Amino acid sequence: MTARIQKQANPESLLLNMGPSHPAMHGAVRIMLELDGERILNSEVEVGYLHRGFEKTCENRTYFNLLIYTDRLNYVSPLINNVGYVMTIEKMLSLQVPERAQYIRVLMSELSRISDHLTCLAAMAMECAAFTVFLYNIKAREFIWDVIEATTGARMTTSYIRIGGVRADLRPDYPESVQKAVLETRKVLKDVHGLLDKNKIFLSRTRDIGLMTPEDAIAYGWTGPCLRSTGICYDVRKAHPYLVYDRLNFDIPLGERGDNYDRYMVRMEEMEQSLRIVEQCLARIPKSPGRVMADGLEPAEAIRASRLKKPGQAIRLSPNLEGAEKDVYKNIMADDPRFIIPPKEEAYTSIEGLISHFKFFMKGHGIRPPKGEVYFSVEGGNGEVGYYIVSDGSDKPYRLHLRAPCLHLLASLEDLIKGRLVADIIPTFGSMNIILGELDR
Amino acid sequence: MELFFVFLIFGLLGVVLLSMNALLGPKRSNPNKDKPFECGSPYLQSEMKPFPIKFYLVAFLFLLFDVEVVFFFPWALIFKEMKGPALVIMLAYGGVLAAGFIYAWKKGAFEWD
Amino acid sequence: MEKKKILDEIEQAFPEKVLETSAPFGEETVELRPGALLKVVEFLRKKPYEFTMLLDLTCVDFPERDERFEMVYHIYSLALNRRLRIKLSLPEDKASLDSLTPLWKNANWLEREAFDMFGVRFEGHPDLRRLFMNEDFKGHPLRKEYPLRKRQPLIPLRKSP
Amino acid sequence: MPENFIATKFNHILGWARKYSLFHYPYITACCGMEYMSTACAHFDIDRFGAGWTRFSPRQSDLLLVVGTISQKQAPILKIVYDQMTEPKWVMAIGACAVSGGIYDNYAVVQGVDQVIPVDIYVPGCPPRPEIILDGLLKLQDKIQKQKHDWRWKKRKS
Repeated sequence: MTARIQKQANPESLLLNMGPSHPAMHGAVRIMLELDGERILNSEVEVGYLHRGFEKTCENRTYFNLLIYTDRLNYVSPLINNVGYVMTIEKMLSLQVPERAQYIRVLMSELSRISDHLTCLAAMAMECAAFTVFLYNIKAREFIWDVIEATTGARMTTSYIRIGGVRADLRPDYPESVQKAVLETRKVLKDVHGLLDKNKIFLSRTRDIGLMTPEDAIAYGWTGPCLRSTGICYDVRKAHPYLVYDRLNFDIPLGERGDNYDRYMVRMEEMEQSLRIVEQCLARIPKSPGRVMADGLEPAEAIRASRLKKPGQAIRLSPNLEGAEKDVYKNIMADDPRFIIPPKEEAYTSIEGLISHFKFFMKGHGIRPPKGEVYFSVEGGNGEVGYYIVSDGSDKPYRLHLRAPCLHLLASLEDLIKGRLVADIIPTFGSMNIILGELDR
Repeated sequence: MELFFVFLIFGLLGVVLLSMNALLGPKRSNPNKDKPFECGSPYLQSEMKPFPIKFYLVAFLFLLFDVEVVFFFPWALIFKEMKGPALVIMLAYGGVLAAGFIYAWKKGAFEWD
Repeated sequence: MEKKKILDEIEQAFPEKVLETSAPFGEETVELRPGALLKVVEFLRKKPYEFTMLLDLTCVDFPERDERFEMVYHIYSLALNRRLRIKLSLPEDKASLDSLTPLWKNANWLEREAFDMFGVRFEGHPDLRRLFMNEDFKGHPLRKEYPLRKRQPLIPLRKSP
Repeated sequence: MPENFIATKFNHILGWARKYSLFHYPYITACCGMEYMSTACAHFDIDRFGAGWTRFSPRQSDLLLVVGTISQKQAPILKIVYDQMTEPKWVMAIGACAVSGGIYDNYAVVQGVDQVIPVDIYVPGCPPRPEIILDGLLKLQDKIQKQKHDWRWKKRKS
């Protein structure tokens, strides 16, 4: 099959593949270049190498099962996709999430945003041959992932944020680990500022390369750090505040020229702001009763005891249920029995808990939003991550469409690199932070 | 005398390493193995187009000045015995090549497009 | 109240083109006739509203309805900080409408994706090809009648041991 | 001196030499790539086991790490990259999607990389933790040590 560029190319210019399995192409983007020496005359971007049929799978899974797919969309900042998906459904169900769960969601999505920017700048710097920055950033990301793993149980694909709240409460020692992560990230940010900000090589590779005017950025539907690097102030956290973002004060860094260097600088500043938000969240999060793993009856004994009368003693839960005990449950989960699993103690001992738990997971029951459609968007690592869900009243979404910010960023790559050298593709592509999971869906 | 042994050992070492690779590596061929590697994607043009002359020019200039540096090594070894004239000879040698460098620079051989 | 204002103004400006306007969950939605898309959108891009950003374009497949494909556009105005949803429904046999590429540049890829997944054609699109699937992929995956697991491998797959 | 004693001794030495000098080609497509980054970097260093040198061309690598989901459109590219690798070569399928298609059982995804290329080591997990990837590497090194190495210098059809 002949590509568009093969038809348009004039015979004596060289046609080159910058194919899917290329270290700088994040694994699954193919750029076909028509070259005159090092100069790019024409290029064609081909995507779809990581198309995993997400939207078709959504029509065959229940709302609860789809949570795990949302982690793998923008796999660099998975918790933000979780928040987006879950809040779209909560908007449909008009479910009220408790205060502490909202603060935990903000804390987790900001940590996830920092790890997103760290990974993006690590890849961009490594592709411009600054390998030290790659090692520093991934080291800082390890500390953040330790905090995420301690709270959610998984380093990256957590599916920790559930419909109605969060899966488990924060660990008792979370302030120390979060402070440590914030401190380490600040140290690394200072090092990277020192390494790259006035680095002659990095400047000559990123200053005034991949220039994007504000009008073009809007015409391409850019959102997120890349749009802000052209000077337009549009951030979903400020434009349509959700969760508790309106109570936290943070400002939005803006670039002036909209070239690679500005995108790099906006991301570095945004990490600074996210660290500020994390610290404010630590200070303002409403207290919750100390979590203590009750060591009382075994579940089997509790069930036998509950047949006679309500068992007085506490029940020993399995360790992976830590954080979701009954006394903590009402702080981290909404209390609307139709859409929420009851705490395990009630599911073991009381008949209502058992029935609602069973009904939640039974085929055809569970979470069934009313007929209709809804669109809700959150500020993801690369821009506005929007979910458009059409529900027909059954427990499976009739249609789920994801507004992927990366699709709009990559659509403009052909114009950004026209007439430039081959070596300019790498920093331009790197600074846009193209994540194929959400682009190809 | 020992200079001979030094060259012998290192020469043999080089030969052994190269031949071991040729001898011990299993040789299995398949149709795709001999084709050029273009990130795995299907090829956009069948034959290889001639490269623009600019690449050749840069390669040649690099070769020229690289060879110039090679002559400094033996000179540095015997620099002590030659006392006076060593510097003059090297300056003349360097000057000629510097003139060539400035000529290439002014001719614009180093500008890319 | 202020929210309803835009919907009423659109209704007055294009009485015959607008089918109905509603605001489910507080999101303003305008239902249009297929031919009216370009004119309404150009009207909305101008001064008072400045809907200058095309957020999203997608298609929903309702096989049981006679007008099968429902195109959903989300546009956003930076000045008013407001989102608007435009919906059009297209019958299956004549599933084509005019393309928005002259107005927005990201419409190019979004329309290619809608064509790839649903088979909706866009007049005036520079090169309407498949975006995600490969060229000789038969069928449109996101249509309801396309089976979930019908794979069309490009190379002969081995029986895994 | 029995003839096969020399052969087995030589085989052992060859296995030991190849086991500790693996150059890997990270064929990264999706989310497991983030875990590969952590494995390759300072915290869980892959270089401690001799496989740290990342080569981005199949000509210079002998271990192909298939990391992430392989879609139908990506399968022929993976096949070409595998064919163009120099002998002796091994393949490690990292992540549930590479091992068996993972959570994506639909029209777009190849259900397991062994439908495209022969695989030596399967590393489960979605994504696998860096320790599991390193454990998979150690198992591959045991396999190379015990493997019967082919060192005839005549060209043979593969």
